[in-house]
Amino acid sequence: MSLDVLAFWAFAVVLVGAALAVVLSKNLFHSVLWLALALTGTAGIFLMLDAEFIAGVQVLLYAGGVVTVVVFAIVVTERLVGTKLSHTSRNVFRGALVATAFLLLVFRWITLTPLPLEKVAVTGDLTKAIGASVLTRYILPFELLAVILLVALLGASYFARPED
Amino acid sequence: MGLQAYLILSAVIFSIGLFGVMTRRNTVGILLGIELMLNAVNINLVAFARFNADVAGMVLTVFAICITVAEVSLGLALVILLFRTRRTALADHIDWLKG
Amino acid sequence: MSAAPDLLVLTALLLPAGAFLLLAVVTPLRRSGRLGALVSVAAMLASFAAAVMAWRAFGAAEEPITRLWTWLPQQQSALASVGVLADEQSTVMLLLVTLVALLVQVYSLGYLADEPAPALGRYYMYQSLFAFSMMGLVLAPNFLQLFVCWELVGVCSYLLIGFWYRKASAARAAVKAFWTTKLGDVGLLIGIVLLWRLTGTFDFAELKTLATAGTIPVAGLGVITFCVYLGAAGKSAQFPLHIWLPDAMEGPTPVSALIHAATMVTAGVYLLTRTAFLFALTPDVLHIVAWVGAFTALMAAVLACVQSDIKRVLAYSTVSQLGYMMTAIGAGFASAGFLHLLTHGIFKALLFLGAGAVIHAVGTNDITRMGGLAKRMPQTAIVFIIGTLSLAGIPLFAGFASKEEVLGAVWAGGLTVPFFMLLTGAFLTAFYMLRVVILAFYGSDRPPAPVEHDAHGHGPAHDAPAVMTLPLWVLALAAMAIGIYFTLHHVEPEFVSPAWLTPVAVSVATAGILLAWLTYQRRTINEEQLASMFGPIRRAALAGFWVDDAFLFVYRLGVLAFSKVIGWTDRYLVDGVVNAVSAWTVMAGGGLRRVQTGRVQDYVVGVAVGVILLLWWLGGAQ
Amino acid sequence: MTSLVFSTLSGPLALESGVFGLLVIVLVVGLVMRSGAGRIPGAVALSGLVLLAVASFMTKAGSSALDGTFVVDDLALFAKRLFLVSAALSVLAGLGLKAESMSRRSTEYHVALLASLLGMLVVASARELILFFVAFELMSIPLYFLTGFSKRDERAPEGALKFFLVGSISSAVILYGISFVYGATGLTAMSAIPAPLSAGNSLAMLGLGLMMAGLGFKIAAVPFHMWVPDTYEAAGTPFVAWLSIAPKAAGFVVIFRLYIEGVGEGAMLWVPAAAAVASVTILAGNLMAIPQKNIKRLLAYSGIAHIGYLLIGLAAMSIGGVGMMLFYLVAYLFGNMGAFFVVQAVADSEGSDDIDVYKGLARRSPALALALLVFLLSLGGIPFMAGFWAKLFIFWAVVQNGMYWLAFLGAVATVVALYYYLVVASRMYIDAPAKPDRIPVPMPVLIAILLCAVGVIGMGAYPEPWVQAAMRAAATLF
Amino acid sequence: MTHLPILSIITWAPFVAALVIMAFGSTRPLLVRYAAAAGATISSIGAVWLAFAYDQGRAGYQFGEQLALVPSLGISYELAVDGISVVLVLLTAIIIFAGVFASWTVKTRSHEFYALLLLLVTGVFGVFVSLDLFVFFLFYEIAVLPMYLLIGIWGSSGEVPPKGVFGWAYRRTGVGTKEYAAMKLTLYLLFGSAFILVGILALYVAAGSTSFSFLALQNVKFAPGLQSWVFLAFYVGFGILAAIFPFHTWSPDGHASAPTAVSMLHAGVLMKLGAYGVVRLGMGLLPEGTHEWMWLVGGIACINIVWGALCAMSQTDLKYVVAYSSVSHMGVVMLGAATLTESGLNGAVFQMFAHGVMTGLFFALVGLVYEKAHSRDIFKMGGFATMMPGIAAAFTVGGLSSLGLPATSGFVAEFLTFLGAWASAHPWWLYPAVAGAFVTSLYVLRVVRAIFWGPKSTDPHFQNLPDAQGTEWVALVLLVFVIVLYGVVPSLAVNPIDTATVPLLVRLGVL
Repeated sequence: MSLDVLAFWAFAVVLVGAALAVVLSKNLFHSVLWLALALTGTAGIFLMLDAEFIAGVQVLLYAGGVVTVVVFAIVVTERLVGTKLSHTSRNVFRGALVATAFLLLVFRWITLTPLPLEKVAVTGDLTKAIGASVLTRYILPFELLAVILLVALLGASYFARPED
Repeated sequence: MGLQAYLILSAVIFSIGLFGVMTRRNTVGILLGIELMLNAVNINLVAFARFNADVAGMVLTVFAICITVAEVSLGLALVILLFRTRRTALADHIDWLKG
Repeated sequence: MSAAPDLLVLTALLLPAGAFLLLAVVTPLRRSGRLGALVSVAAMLASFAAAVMAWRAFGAAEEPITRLWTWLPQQQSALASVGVLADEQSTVMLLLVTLVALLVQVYSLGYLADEPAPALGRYYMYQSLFAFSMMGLVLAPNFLQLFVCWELVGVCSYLLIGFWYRKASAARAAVKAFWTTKLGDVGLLIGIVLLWRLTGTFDFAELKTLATAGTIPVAGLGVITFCVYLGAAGKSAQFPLHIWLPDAMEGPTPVSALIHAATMVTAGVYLLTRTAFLFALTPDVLHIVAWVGAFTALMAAVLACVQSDIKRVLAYSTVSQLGYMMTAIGAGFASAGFLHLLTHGIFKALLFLGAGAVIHAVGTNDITRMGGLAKRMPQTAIVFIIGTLSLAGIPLFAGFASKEEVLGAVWAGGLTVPFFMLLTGAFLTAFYMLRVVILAFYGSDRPPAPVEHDAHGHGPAHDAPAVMTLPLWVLALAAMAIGIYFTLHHVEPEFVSPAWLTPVAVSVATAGILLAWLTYQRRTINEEQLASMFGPIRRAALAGFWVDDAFLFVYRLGVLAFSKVIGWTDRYLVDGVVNAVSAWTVMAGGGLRRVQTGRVQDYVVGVAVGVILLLWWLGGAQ
Repeated sequence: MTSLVFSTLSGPLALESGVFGLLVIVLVVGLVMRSGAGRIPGAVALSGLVLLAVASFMTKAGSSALDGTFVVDDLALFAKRLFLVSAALSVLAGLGLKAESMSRRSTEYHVALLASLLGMLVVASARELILFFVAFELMSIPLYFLTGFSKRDERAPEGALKFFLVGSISSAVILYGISFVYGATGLTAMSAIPAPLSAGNSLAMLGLGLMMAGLGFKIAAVPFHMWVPDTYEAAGTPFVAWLSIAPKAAGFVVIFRLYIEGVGEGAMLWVPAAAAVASVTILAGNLMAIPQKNIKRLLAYSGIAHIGYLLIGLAAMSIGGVGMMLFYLVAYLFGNMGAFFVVQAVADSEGSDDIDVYKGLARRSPALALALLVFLLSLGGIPFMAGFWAKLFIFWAVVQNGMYWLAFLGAVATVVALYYYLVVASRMYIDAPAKPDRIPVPMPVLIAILLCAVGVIGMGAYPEPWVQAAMRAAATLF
Repeated sequence: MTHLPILSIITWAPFVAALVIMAFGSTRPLLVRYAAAAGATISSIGAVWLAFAYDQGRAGYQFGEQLALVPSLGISYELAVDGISVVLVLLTAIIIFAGVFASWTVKTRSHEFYALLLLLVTGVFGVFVSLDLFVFFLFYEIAVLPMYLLIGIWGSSGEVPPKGVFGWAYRRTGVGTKEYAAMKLTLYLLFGSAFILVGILALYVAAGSTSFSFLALQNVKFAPGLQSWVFLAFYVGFGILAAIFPFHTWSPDGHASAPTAVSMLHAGVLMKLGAYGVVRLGMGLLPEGTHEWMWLVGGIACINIVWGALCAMSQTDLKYVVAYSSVSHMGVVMLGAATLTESGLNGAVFQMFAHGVMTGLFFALVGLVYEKAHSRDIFKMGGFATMMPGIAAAFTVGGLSSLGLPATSGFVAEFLTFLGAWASAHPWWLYPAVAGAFVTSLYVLRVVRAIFWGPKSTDPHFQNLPDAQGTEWVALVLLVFVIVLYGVVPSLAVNPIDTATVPLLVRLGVL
């Protein structure tokens, strides 16, 4: 059993565990923290896939940004109601059923066709390649992304603004 | 480690996220579920990209992450707004519009 | 006689039509009443003249003359045509019709003198229409035109019976008459349709040639002739469809004289004589005709004996006489029946008009409340007695010869039992007619009854004005003339009637007269005892043998009640399903609506389930 | 380089860059004038949109950019025109809104709207998955914002949140699907899809299946439709008018691009799914519309039913089918937007969307009532209105594919639809009015309604040119 | 089109009038009526002219007009008339002309009323004259839809107590009210048109999607299987409008609730659209389907005749009686068509005409009686003949015509149908038909007697009611005249009809 495999399993376990914790934990804060862990774990997976840049983005934007935002939101809202947010689940059985069904189906589909077992060797710097293609081939989506962020910002501020 | 493993892993995460979305009562919790799902997708993308030695997947991942962030911020803003008007964050209490 | 018969009959036919149109369209003319009446009478007079000429002219040309116009076109040829068929039969009948119609119209001038003007106009409008339709029927060259006019005369009778529609009884009687005859007409219609399918023509002449050539398939012809006979039975009031005729007396008396004695009711007989060649091919149907006819004759005679309403007596006697004619036809000797039809037309009209004069004078139909009128209205008495004797079949009077003919025909036809039924009928006829005569014109006179609407009756009864008596005399003389004519030189029939027939018949008639005389005049026989001798029959007769009740029962149960059931089913079951479906649709909407809980996570589940189904299906599709 | 960029922007990307420019202008105007901007941003946006719409009708098809990932073919142009026109109409009607937030915050509103429009325009042309996804998100995210725009109204944030949550899920699903398609093809170009599909690559199938689900949400097909009524009820009417047509059209264009364009025979694979979804959608939509008391919800459900009818065209899976869908979209655009504008006018003066406030409208303001009647009848598919031809063409298309039952089901369901349309009609025409006064209609709204009416009746009277255009657009796929 | 587009004029004149009315009528009630009368008159003159100008020498379609509408789909505005349509166009003209005057007294929202009425008529004319199946369908829907508002706004509600196993459903649907009647009628008929639409499309596609023209489709030999089900679709679809059993229940409610002119038009003309559709499209395009299903058509027609008559017998509401009598008479029409014989088919078309006029007259009269006595309850009224002799007379004529009395148009129609029935493949059809005619005589005369004859009713409401007056006479006189005219001179209608039915039957291979 190579190190590679070992690492994957480790990450996988962490990831799945954390994910489960996110959706099961009774405390919203804990869920958020679990999420942070899950996201970081994902970054690890990315590293295994030699995608350092993505991993970085993942950690910075997700584990950093998103979690912060969420925490912030929770704080705000809790301050609003002044009580601790209840963080329970309902229809757990239904949810589990549907989710499992989905999982099984996807599983079946994935396993239908044979997939490569070995990564092909990487040539050159992936990060550079990403950067290059973003600025050439994917320039248009890149531009649009800016607009998305703009609008999201606009909207978020508009909604979150107390009363005008 | 084969591609399949990654795909299955992401599928699992995705399903867990879905489960969260369907079961969490708190809207923020639901958002977290969505996060998980998108995150799972990213694993998929990166894995494919890596096994195809093609950057497109990674590019998409980057975009996806950014978009997610945008979405989440908007969503959270909405949650806060709702809080202000309804004094609740429980999804199943937000059911004035129905029928 | 220069003018061709067909043109003459056409004029005769169209003149009343013109009068009708005038009265129908030119409202002021109709409203004016008398003027309109005169127009109609004038037209009638002219057409009578034309009829006479046609009749006389016809003596020359023996060949039937037809003139046709296409009425219902069709790809290959005319499906049906209208026109006139002038032959001996039709012209004679035409003569009768025009004569009686004319006289009745004249008579009505007096009889309905104090009707409001518009009503009078309406009356003459109907009269003209009737005259036209009746002549159209008589002259019909084919079944279709015959049926058309057949129905039209039916309507006229409906309208004229209901002339005093404010009277509930009149309204009811009118509808009843129409329904009952219509019931027969259903048969006639079916018969015509079947016949058309069988032979491909409606035309009498063609049919006759086919029949004589023997190219008509006899199979199935029985049904057809029977259906045709049904129609005739309806119009000519054969048992059990006779019920409408007595009620029809609700109409003004002249109407009864014209339509329900002389002309329309005889249409059935006329039809059968017209189509005798067809019936000849179906002897068993002829048997039915004969038996029903005989039975009708007898039954009606019995019924006539117990009536106290003078018009109902006459009505039943009409039914009975129609039975005679039918029996003769059934015996296979249509001509005999036809002859009786003609004579009967004359004297029965006479009787009715006479009765009308009486009613007009005393203001009641009830013979038990009349009496001694002979003194006060001698003319009426005389003509009435002439009519009675004709009906009774006394020699030298119109009815004598024709009744002989009928009896002879029936005997010759080998229908022994019907023959004796008719004989009994003859006896009863003489009896009930004399009963009427005696009760009304002789015996102690009673105070005039309180005036009824149908009456003129002011002061003590007296003879009617000339405008009414004149027609009476004309008819009386006609009756006498015909009677004498036939008594002197006997018509040579296509059968030999036994020598004993005449004496027997005459003696039977006299016997009847005698009995009546003894009972009501001499009172040597107690009326009650006589009645009690026939206790059950009498009670049954008083109840009209419950035929009416039977019909009423069928109508109530078979039509009204059944229709209610159907109506309910339609509204609450057939339509119920429709409503149920729509209600279910709406409810389905309401039910589905609950899926939309308003909880976002249920929506998410919806999406997820959708995805799952999609993937699952894809797996199958692969 | 710059020249290349310039030529691209002036060429294939002209409209997009135009919208982007307009967006920037509006934003600047808004920022300069602050909250005093009033209706000016709207006016600016409107004038810009009108110009762009005109430009779009002058643009020629056939160019492409970014090595074929962005194409301007007839289909794309048809869609773009539809987006622009509908957006213009919506903005026009929006100018008539009384709501104070509209005037104070109109900058955000219009910027968001333009952004979403920009997304649509790109989606219509995207032949590449990444571009498609980003554009798709650009289209969607502003919609969430716009739904919650009138935040004073408690219903708005709720509708927005529901829309947002379900929306994000489905975009996650789409992205998931994209990842598999990408995995199967190894490329992100849509043109690469058919090969693995015909090879029966399960990943491709899975990916396309997932994407179809996500798109099903966008076009609001049962069972992905549940966000629709709530969102419509919550959002501001002029926006809903737009929401009810433009994004759906975009969704359909994507469906065409992904599942039909260049796929050939393989496309038949989706026919049963399309047929099934179509029938379910039609039935559910029409049935659930029956008990509605709120006209916007009613229109929402009827809209769902209309999606079902459109899917019938998809089930035909032929040039005719697609062409007729495009025709149907246009007819639906006029009919539906018109109806919503009338609703807006009434709601603005009566302050309610209940069907009961329409009592006696025919006697209060006959013109308005007549307009609504015309729009409803058009939606109901009554002759001499655009909707009639639309339905008929759709049926014709599917019957050509031998699916008589589907056409029949559609036709019968139309009867149900007419039931609830007629209920509204009876409120307007049969019932007696509650108050006598006529309903004031602001000039912009009036113009918008008139334009829609002209569209509906014009198409109804002489559909030929539209049919031609639709068919031409559809032909590019096969 | 070299010649004058007479058909378009006939068809669109009412529409133009409607537009004028909508534009200027809202404040000028008199203008409304004049405009309506003008529109109706133009169409009527056109129709009469058509009837005379129609060349009976050569069969087939005449006065053709054509104008490409959607060339890419082979849809064109194609009009022409044959013998059948000529007669029916004339019928429509007569009825609308009478209808305009019969509703002269409409008070509330008269401009809308007339506008819708004329729109309706445009649709009817359009159906009768259009040869393009598509345009045909288009007009068909136009003819159905305005009915909703016409009944809903100007109709009158009766009451039907919810009973029976489906009582619950009645409570939900609000049975009896005019809204209910309007909705039921409209939706039921549109439901029927769904079948028609699918059928038309099926033929169009089967013929190669090149043209919707009837003349083009006529020459196509469709596969038997297709013919079979498409004919059934047409039969059900059109049959609903022709009130075939058991799809007839919209008719009593609808006609009872509708205002006078609308009942006249609907019972008089629109129901004929159904029969016309079956004959024109069903029999005209699908010979084999026709032969396959005629047993059903005829059988159901027989049920219609008897069932309708019995239902009419059981009614106490005058309008319901008339409505059910229509159900019964439409049975005669369908029966005549089903016989597939010349006389039968002629009878069917003639009955369309005869019944149209007759029932138009009936509803006009019922309207008048109701207007004056404010009652439709037969057995409450009585002795009206003394007060309204004119109405009584007209009613009697109508009644006699409906029970098939010779010298009225009703007789010719029924007689021809009977001949056809016995000559058909199922002779037994004759018996129910004749029986129905007899029952008709029962209920019609019963009604006449109950309302107009007998002693004058003592009810204070029914004292000194006026007879018809002014414009009300127009409808009565005109219709009575037509009834008698065509009863006495049937060849007026039979000649043109024959030119159309014979080729049809030839194509069906039975002649």
